[in-house]
Amino acid sequence: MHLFFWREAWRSFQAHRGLALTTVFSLAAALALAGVFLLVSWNAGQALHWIGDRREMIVYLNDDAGEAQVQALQAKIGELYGTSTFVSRAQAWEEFTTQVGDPEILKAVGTNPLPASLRVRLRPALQNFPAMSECAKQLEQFPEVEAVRFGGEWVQRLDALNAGARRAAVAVGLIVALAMVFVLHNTLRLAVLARRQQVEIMIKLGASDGFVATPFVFEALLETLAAAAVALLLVFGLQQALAQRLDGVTFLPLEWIAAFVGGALVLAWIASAAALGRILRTVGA
Amino acid sequence: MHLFFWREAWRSFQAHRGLALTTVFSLAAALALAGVFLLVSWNAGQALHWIGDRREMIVYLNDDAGEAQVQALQAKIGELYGTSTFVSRAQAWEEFTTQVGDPEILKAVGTNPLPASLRVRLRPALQNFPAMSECAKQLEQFPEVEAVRFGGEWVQRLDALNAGARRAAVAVGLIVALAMVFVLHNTLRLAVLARRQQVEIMIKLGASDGFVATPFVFEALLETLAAAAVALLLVFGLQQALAQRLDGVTFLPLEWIAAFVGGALVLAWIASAAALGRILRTVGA
Amino acid sequence: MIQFEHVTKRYGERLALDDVSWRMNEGERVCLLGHSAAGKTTLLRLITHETQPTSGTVAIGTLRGGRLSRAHRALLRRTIGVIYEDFRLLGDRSVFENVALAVRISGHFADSDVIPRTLRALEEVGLHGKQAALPGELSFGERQRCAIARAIVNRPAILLADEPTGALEPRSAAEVLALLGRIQQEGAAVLLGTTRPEVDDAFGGRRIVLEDGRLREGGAPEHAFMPLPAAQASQAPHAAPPAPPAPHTGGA
Amino acid sequence: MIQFEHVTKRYGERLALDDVSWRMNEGERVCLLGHSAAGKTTLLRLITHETQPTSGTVAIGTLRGGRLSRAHRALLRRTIGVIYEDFRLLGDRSVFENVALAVRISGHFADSDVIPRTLRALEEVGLHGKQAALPGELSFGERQRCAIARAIVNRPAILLADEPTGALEPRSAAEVLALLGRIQQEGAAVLLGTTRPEVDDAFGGRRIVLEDGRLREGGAPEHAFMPLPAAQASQAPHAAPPAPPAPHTGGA
Ligand SMILES: Nc1ncnc2c1ncn2[C@@H]1O[C@H](COP(=O)(O)OP(=O)(O)OP(=O)(O)O)[C@@H](O)[C@H]1O
Ligand SMILES: Nc1ncnc2c1ncn2[C@@H]1O[C@H](COP(=O)(O)OP(=O)(O)OP(=O)(O)O)[C@@H](O)[C@H]1O
Ligand SMILES: [Mg+2]
Ligand SMILES: [Mg+2]
Repeated sequence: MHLFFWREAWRSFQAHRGLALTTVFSLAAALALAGVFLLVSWNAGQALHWIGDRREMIVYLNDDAGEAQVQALQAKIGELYGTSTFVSRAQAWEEFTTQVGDPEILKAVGTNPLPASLRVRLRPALQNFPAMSECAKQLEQFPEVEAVRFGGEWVQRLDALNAGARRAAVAVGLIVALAMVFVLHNTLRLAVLARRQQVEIMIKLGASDGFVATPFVFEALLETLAAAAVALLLVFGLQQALAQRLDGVTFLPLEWIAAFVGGALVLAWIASAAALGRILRTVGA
Repeated sequence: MHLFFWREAWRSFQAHRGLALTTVFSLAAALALAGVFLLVSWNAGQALHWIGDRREMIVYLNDDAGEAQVQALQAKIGELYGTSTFVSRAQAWEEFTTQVGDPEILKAVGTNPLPASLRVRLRPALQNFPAMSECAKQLEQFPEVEAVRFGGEWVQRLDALNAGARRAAVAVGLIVALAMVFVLHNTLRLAVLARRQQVEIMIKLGASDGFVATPFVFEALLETLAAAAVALLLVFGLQQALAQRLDGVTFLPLEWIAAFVGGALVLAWIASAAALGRILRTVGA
Repeated sequence: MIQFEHVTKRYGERLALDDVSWRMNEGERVCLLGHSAAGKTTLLRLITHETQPTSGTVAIGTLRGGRLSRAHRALLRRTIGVIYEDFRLLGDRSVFENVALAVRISGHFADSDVIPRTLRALEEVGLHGKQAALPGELSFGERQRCAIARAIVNRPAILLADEPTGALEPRSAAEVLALLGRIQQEGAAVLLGTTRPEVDDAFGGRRIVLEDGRLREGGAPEHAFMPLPAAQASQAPHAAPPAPPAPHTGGA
Repeated sequence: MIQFEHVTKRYGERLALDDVSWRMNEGERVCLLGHSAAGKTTLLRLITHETQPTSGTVAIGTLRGGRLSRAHRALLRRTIGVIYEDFRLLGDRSVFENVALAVRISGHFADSDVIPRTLRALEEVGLHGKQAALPGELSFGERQRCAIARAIVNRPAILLADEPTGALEPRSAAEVLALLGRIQQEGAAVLLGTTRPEVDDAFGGRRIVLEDGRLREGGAPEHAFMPLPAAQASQAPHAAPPAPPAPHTGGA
């Protein structure tokens, strides 16, 4: 019996090619917008992650800390907080030189007043302001440590930005999703409305609701599948174009694609079933 | 006669309330997405502008430049490049102190080796890398000027980011616009298809193409207007929600709103006329 | 089998059926005669439960009265074949598919039975040469034949025929009536609604007459059903003054 | 006024009209008799230019042959009133609006004329009590009356009536035929297509007969148009053996 329904769906698709293509195009447009949003979200997420990676903590060491002590400290930090790199006094002076850039000033300084330090790249879980200040406090307890510095304000701002961006993404994403549901639902509803008479006659012939609805739902799923494919192609094209200009713009990962297509199909299922249910109730006196 | 067409459009809107509402919702969804895109673009543009405002050039002055000379220089700069603020040697030292943050280092320096400087905020037209380096070259010719510095690499990067963002916006905007055109066109096409029989009968009665099409086009315009209003309300809601979290998120300016509604109406006109033209050609044997 | 008890049907103000009681047995042949707007189609629609009586009960077989569930209504309709006065063919399916759809919906027949059954029904109404045509490509009479084929293809227990020869010339009409008679003789109950006494005469069977929504069983054809006036001289002015014809539509 | 010269119309393989030549004068009354699928509707559709002849020319008034532009076709149709066999009413407009639309489309009448003209036409067909109903709320006969009202409301120069009494009982049919006769006497050319000889007889006028797409002017009714066989005894087995009826549809 399933074969019959698929045949019916295909027949209807062919008989109303104009209607079907129109539906596919509308759905593809809506899905492409959703896809663009996903692409932007994905890449923004990646970028924020990458910025987050740069968050580090600088542990200034006592001048009298020996090499062995420093290595023990590094091992302990590796265990508890994350990877660390050693920056000797000479390296620190060199960096300072390039940072300041003005040789006049450096000449005035004369000797190197800078301490050696460890640059700690924290584990992702610790990359937020409360965790970082807690870490800093703990590290300052070690005898080898003179002081700990991290861009406290800067980290706080980044946290706020991150949270803001996430909220904005959720808000925009909600609108995109809602818009997509609307377009999906309404497009399928219009497609069903255009065949209202057919539904009416089939009901008069004694067809059960399932018999009437199944081919429509199948057709809606086919159309949504086609539309999702078209939409993904468009989004892929956009990604390719962007990648040429902006380094590091990558395409959606497979799981996101699967979720996208799956979500569209589920929505199409619900939307077409709902549209049909309504028509069946009003038509099938 | 116009009155008749408006009445017809209104009658049709009422008689097919389901169809009309479905159409309005679909259009509103598509337009809302376009509106969200506009909102994001507008605010991103504002943000970039604001970042651009921060681009400044530092003109280091000779230690022997007198107050009168500096003021003359400032007047000349104001005329040619933009506004400038004077930073004395003492102020520069103070800033340096807070920047370095580590009192140990400063103690080692002892005397203040920093020169006085002018901070120049360039006119917007000059805020890009080529113009800035040209300015720098010119300023270095003045006898009072010791050296000119600006974040050359940083400015270049910002320029690239700006260009990239603009290209991305154009690409995404194109997709959004295309998607909207598709949804608009197809939704109106479906709405017309659902009334195909009516068109057929009117043609059989000898109605001219204009007589048949005008009420449909009027109805499409009415629906699009309603949809645009709904979409703007949604976008306004989004902006209000975002403004509470992210400072400085503002609503679209009036001209953008007008362009948005006008564009939607023009698109609706074209789309519905095209859809009708096609149906009239196929139906009206 | 079919039983109406004091059935009244109003459409808003309009009284379409007024306290109608009658019954029809299994395998019976009944002709429902009535002028236009008398309520024939309304009576048939009550049988198929496309509409509900305002008062009274309609019982079909074991399904009796009240509002049936959607599933029960569908079940009922699968046991009834209806020739609609306006045919109600699916415009986007070929003649063959229109008829085959009814077979598929009935669910009584195996997939392999669908094609031969459909072809036989089309042959019975003389449409086998047109099976690939869409309804829009048929003449009006051919469309009516298609509607007949769809109604009889499942050999339903009850066959409702609403003016089934309205679009046919006398010879074809006689053939169709003969076909319906044959189906009745095979055991189906056939109820034929018509405005034309000559169809009633040709079909035979028990006659019930509807007049403005009221039932008169076995009544003789009334004045409304007189044959048309004799041919008028070609192009000659009319004898009758051009008074507006008396309306047959009002009168609740 | 209407002139067919060697008109042939094919639908793919099917020969619907075969070398038909005839003419009809202004104000003439003509009855087009033919069995189902004889080609009557095809002939009428050629007059309204809903379809093009495969060969030959169709001339209507001063519009002669070839493909007319869309604007010319629209103009032509505004001078013709057509009663379609399947009515073609707008299902989403009331009876009144359906008829008024034709007045508006014609463009001949001032806005203030639309309402009285429409009401008069509805009265002429006896539908004035139903002006607010949608076509779906009418009986089949009432729908046909509405179609008639729409066709005559503009008092067209040419009136084409395709089985205009198919859904009406004899008395109403006679009234409608009388109405059409009156319109013809007011000066319109009326062409009435029907499968029923008794309608032809009642309407009068010149008779032309179509048989399988070929024209026979003024021919006597042929065997196909014999009256229905006499009443059969109620429930009695049929005298005729249940041979399938001869198809009337094939035969290109
Ligand atoms: N859905 C409806 N809403 C309102 N009135 C209706 C509806 N259906 C039918 N009527 C009215 O009920 C009356 C009976 O209609 P019905 O269709 O039963 O007549 P009928 O005997 O079948 O006539 P015909 O031979 O013309 O088909 C008519 O006056 C009609 O206008
Ligand atoms: N659009 C079409 N495509 C293909 N064949 C058609 C088309 N329209 C009509 N025909 C065929 O042409 C023949 C004549 O049809 P037409 O409608 O003219 O008959 P008619 O005399 O009006 O019959 P009826 O009394 O049944 O309405 C029929 O065999 C019909 O099947
Ligand atoms: Mg009826
Ligand atoms: Mg015909």
